[in-house]
Amino acid sequence: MSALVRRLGYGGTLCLAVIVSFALLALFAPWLAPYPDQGMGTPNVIAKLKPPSADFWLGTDHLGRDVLSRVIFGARVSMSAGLLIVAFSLLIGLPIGLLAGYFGGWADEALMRVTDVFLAFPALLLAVLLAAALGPGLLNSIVAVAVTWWPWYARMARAEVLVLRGQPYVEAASVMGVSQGRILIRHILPGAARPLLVQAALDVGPALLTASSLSFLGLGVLPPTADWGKMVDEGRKFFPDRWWVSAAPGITIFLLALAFSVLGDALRDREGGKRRDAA
Amino acid sequence: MELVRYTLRRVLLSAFVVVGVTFLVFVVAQVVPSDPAALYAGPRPTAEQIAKARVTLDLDAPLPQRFVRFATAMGTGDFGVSYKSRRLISQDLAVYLPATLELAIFSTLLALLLGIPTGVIAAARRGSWLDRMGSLGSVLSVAMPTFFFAMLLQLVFSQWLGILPLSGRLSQQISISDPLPFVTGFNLIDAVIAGRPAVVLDALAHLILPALTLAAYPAGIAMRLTRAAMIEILARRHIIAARALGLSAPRILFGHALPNAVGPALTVIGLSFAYALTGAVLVEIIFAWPGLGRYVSEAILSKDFPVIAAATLVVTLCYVLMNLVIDLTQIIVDPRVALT
Amino acid sequence: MNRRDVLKSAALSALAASVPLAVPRWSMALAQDGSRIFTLAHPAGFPDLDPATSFSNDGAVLANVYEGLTRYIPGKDDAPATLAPVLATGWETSADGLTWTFKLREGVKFHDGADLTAEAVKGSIERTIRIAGGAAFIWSPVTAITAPDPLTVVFTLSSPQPLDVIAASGFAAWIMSPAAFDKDNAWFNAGNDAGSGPFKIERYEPGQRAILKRVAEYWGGTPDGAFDTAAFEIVEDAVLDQNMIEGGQADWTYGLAYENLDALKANPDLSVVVNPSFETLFGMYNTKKAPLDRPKVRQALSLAFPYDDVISAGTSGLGSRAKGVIPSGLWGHDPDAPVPNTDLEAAKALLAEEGLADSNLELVMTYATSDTLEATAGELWKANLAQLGITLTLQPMAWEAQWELAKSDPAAAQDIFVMYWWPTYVTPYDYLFNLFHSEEAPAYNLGYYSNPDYDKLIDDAAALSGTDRPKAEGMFIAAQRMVIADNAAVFMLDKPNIHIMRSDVKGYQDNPAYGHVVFLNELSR
Amino acid sequence: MTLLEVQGLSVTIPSPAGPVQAVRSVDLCIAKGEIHGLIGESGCGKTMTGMALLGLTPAGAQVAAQVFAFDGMNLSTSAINLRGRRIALISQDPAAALNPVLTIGRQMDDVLRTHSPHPKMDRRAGAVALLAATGLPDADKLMTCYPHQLSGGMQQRVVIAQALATGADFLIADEPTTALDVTVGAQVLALLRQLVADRGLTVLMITHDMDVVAAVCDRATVLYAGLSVETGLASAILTRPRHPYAKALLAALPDAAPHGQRLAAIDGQIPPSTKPISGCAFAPRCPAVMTLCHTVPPPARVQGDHLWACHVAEGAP
Repeated sequence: MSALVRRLGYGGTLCLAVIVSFALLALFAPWLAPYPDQGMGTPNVIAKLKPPSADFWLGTDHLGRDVLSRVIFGARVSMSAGLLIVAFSLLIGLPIGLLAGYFGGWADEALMRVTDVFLAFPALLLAVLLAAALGPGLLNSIVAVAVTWWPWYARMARAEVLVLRGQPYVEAASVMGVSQGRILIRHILPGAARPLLVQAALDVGPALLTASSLSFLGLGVLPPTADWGKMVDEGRKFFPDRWWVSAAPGITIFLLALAFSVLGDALRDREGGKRRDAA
Repeated sequence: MELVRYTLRRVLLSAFVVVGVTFLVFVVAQVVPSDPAALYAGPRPTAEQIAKARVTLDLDAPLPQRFVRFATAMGTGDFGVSYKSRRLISQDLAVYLPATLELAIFSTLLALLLGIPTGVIAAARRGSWLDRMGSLGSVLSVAMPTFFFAMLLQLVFSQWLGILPLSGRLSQQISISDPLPFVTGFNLIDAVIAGRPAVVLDALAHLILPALTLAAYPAGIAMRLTRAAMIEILARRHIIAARALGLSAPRILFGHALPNAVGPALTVIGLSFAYALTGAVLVEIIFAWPGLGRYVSEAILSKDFPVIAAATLVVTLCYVLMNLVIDLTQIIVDPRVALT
Repeated sequence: MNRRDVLKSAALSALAASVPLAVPRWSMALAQDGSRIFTLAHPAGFPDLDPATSFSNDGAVLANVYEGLTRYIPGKDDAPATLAPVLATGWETSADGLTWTFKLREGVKFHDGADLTAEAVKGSIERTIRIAGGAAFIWSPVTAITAPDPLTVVFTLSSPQPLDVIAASGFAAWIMSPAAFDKDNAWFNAGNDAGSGPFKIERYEPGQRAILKRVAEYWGGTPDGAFDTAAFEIVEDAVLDQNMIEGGQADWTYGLAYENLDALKANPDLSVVVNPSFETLFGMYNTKKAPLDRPKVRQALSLAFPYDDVISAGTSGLGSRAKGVIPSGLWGHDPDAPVPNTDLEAAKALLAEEGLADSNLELVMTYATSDTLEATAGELWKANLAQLGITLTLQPMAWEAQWELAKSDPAAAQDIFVMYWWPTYVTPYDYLFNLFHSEEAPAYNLGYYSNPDYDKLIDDAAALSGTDRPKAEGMFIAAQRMVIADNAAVFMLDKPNIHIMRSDVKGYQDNPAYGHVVFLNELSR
Repeated sequence: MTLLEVQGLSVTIPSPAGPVQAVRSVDLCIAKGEIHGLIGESGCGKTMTGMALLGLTPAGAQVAAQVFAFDGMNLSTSAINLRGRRIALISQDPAAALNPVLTIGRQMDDVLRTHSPHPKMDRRAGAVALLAATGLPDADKLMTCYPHQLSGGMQQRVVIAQALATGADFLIADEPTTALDVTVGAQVLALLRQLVADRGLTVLMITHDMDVVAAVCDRATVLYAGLSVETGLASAILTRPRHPYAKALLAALPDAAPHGQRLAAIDGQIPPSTKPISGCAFAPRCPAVMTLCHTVPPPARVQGDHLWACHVAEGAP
């Protein structure tokens, strides 16, 4: 624990704790939510739009569902959206960056020009466009955001490879006749993947912010799945008179994004990474 | 020579990017699970109306042929008509684009105005309470979801305090009874041209909340970047030299150190502008701002492809142009860039 | 002092030091300064202002700028529905119902100064038929139009149809000045008009606003305190519409969240007008795809639908039970229709009977994105079905996409297609034909229901509706009961027509036949 | 006439590892019109001594001195006033000392306007004249150039011109030739020499290069580990150094060695600046060390105007 504090500082450790608690909430939502069935979407019309009380700590929404339970179940969507966006982006970006950086030449030129095209779009706009084309649904919105994110990782992977390719041990392996594929996987991939993984961990916060924006626009999860962005949108109609419907999920997104951001800063001070803009 | 070559390369790359973007938009449009002919034919169309629309829109031509036609039309600025409203898209863009640009430019200015001075002061007074407050604000602004921030601003400034309007670009008194003649589409400029100071103020008041929503995030980033850059610059030898020459503290800070921070500042302008263009989709809906963001999000809901394509292309073009201008400005401000 | 006021004053006192006391109120009311401007916070834009092709919310503008030959006045309490004369002062039909003669009003002038003549009526309708866009199909029975004298128009039909009702349609039945016959769609959508109505379009900013000005030479009467100007402010966000009406920036709006209506009702400055609408919400079962090709399974689903809960949760109790597809207020409505009530036990029994108890059925329901009433209905139904071991997947889609899916291959299409229907013109045939008549390539019969007996019954009823309306009505009701017996669809509810306006506005009458149209000439302050 | 007199100057800088004694005790006595060399290895505190004179020590640094006088004024209270008025700096690397994004003209003007209320046109003429005075050709054209367009030697002349523009009569030249190649360095030194002669300037020449000392300095002070260990006529130090450290410096410099070679060829290392010194600072490296040297601070020895601090009376062989 004290080692952690030394590495991350108090703020960073607190943020890590927040993130871990949200992860636990997401994982154990059915056991932790006071009304798991409502968290999963079962309406409870007789109790609709009730203010916070002993029964419903954060009040209820327009279908009478416990907002706290919805927020807890929403953590599943937001957490997995954040993680999957980053994972998909890595899955596309890392190989492309590796190939471009390792083989260079026209392959590099071609792949980098493709990333130029993707980076030329304002990111959220392309994501909205794709999400609309693919239709609503969590997976679709995740794919839509990932498509706009991978070029960053491709660029970063390429830059890492360019450095690693010149390392003596890589050149030695090449001279000794080790096959190119083997060099790429054995010698270059591990070195290039490390900084990318750190960056990816930092990007989970911005990723879930972007995903919640799509969800707010109605391009995210299908009802009745709980999602924070969507809950804010639904509650907007009742805001501010029945503020709890929007405020609870809104503040939750903010807190989690804040935790990722501060933790990111703490990590960055050590590892050196770049900040990513989100919407 | 390097300058010319650098400029040429940048322009060529931008041109390539525009072609790529056009292609990508076209491809995405093919994925849209909707029949454009049915949309074009209007609400509750009959089968004959749809068949007629297919012919009018030439939807049965082979794909490559359609792409070429699409690209040439876009290239000549002929965006066609909206499937939904059947209005000329270029006419709509003429109204909506200035509205979005006005918001984007204003929010960029606001972001710079908020972010850069706080960053400079924070760097000059490292560790002071001003520095800490600035850093805290920047962390908070980066984590705030745009749409929720917009709601909070509306709540506080419009619904509680009543000092700023909730939505729209101009008060109804003006837009209904005494409209502003359309010259540039930028209300601030048009109001100045029309010589109506009250309208300038009204337009400004309407700009503040949406622009602030969009400016929060880039202002936070601007503050961080400026602070980091200034801390590095202030430790440079030429700053010590300037102090040794007896120059006053403000002159050193703003006259000597800040010009060196133009690089990061330009980065912030680009980032902020891009963020405003992107965030327009969210903010224009919440503030009923009649701009491209609202236009495109409505088009997306109704799968109005020509509008989506035109708006996406125009926004992306603005973005690409802005980046080009920033890169070229970078060389003018700091000629060493072109050499690297 | 409610909670919002408490918060407000707390925030105000907190900021008292920094905020000047003379706070300019941005909610400064246009409506309250005694102005003659009527402002509508209009939640929908106007896609097409061409009177020949308009088939959408544009009616809100067109109905004040243009006039038709007749207008439908809905039945109220015991008074039956009637047709009011507008540009026509009287009309008659031949005994076979194939010839209709309309006498025109004298002294009516179009906004461009032209006189209303029989040629103008003939030319307008012929233009509409020629362009064949929007709702032009309402004139499909018409084979010829003649103008024997300047104030008489004669229509010849191919089959007997109630042309007086068709002429009252809110779409495609507008009469325009001869000067506009050769104008194209773009001319109208630039904000030009050629009508004879009490208002003319002064300024049109697409997607933002339409400003209408009163026409001084209008033939009809005008109440004292009538409005000179009407401003349609297009604000597509219900949250902002509500703010506008509460803040006094708008005099009229609709489409607000049902849950907020109680608060609005409590506001003395506002009145909330609730009427039945002609809009009805239903889900069509895919009768061509297992397991919903079996009527008993469909019946079980209908029995599982939480009718009352949807009305109370979805419309705050303001909607009403649907008695089949024909809504109340419209002739052909069947108040005693044998529609099912929510009964989960009976549903369970039926499913068991069909061998589908605990079968883990999975069904897909499609509905329009961002329609919260449809979403609410879906979510409540889903919860009930879950108790029967049925998983209902709710799939919100853009209307065009939903429609496209449904029109493709029924075997691959959705299981339940949820939509609203409202009539193009007020006849039960419009509902019953479009939604349930057998079709090779269905346009709106998206449950693919097919029943030759039903087809014949409504076709015959339609032929009689111009000449013997009571008999036709009986046949329509019988046909509707067939659909109910076959459980072709679940009739969820009749949507209420709710309009919110400033309480100092007088003379408002809701007319469900014309959607959310406000007849501005009837209003005053 | 003595222009600068410093006795027992110390500069202590706080750091995470404890306070750093950058300057322990430096004595300086510089007469008007003289070029005074300040000689030492890197890390011996020469630059920090210069910064202390300018009042530009890092934030938090503590500067103390028994005597700290410039032209009769107390420097510890008036350094900020004198900086850029009477005292100016010519810094080590001219490329870094000039602002890369401002033109030469702008940078000259900034200095001039700070020090004189002249109108802009006059200031411009003044700037051109000063640049010309430093031997820059085409001074007028240079005004619109950016630093990176100039050679190192030209940049250093601009820096000197800036220093002149302040009107200062005391220049602190911090290794002004290190970043330049030999011939250019020699020209810059010649220029300084000439300016001193023409304008009656006084210069503190911070250097590690004995050739520079030989070329321009009238007198010199040798620093070791933040202590001044020997001071006297430059020629005397060069030909007959008294302190063992000064001797070692000269001995380590083979006659054939290229110019500008660094003074690192002495065995051992400077004592860490975080630790206090007991006895003589040079004791651990001194070839003539005695037991006494490790515990007792060396006494000051005087021979004419030549001063040094050593336990050995005539210095070691």
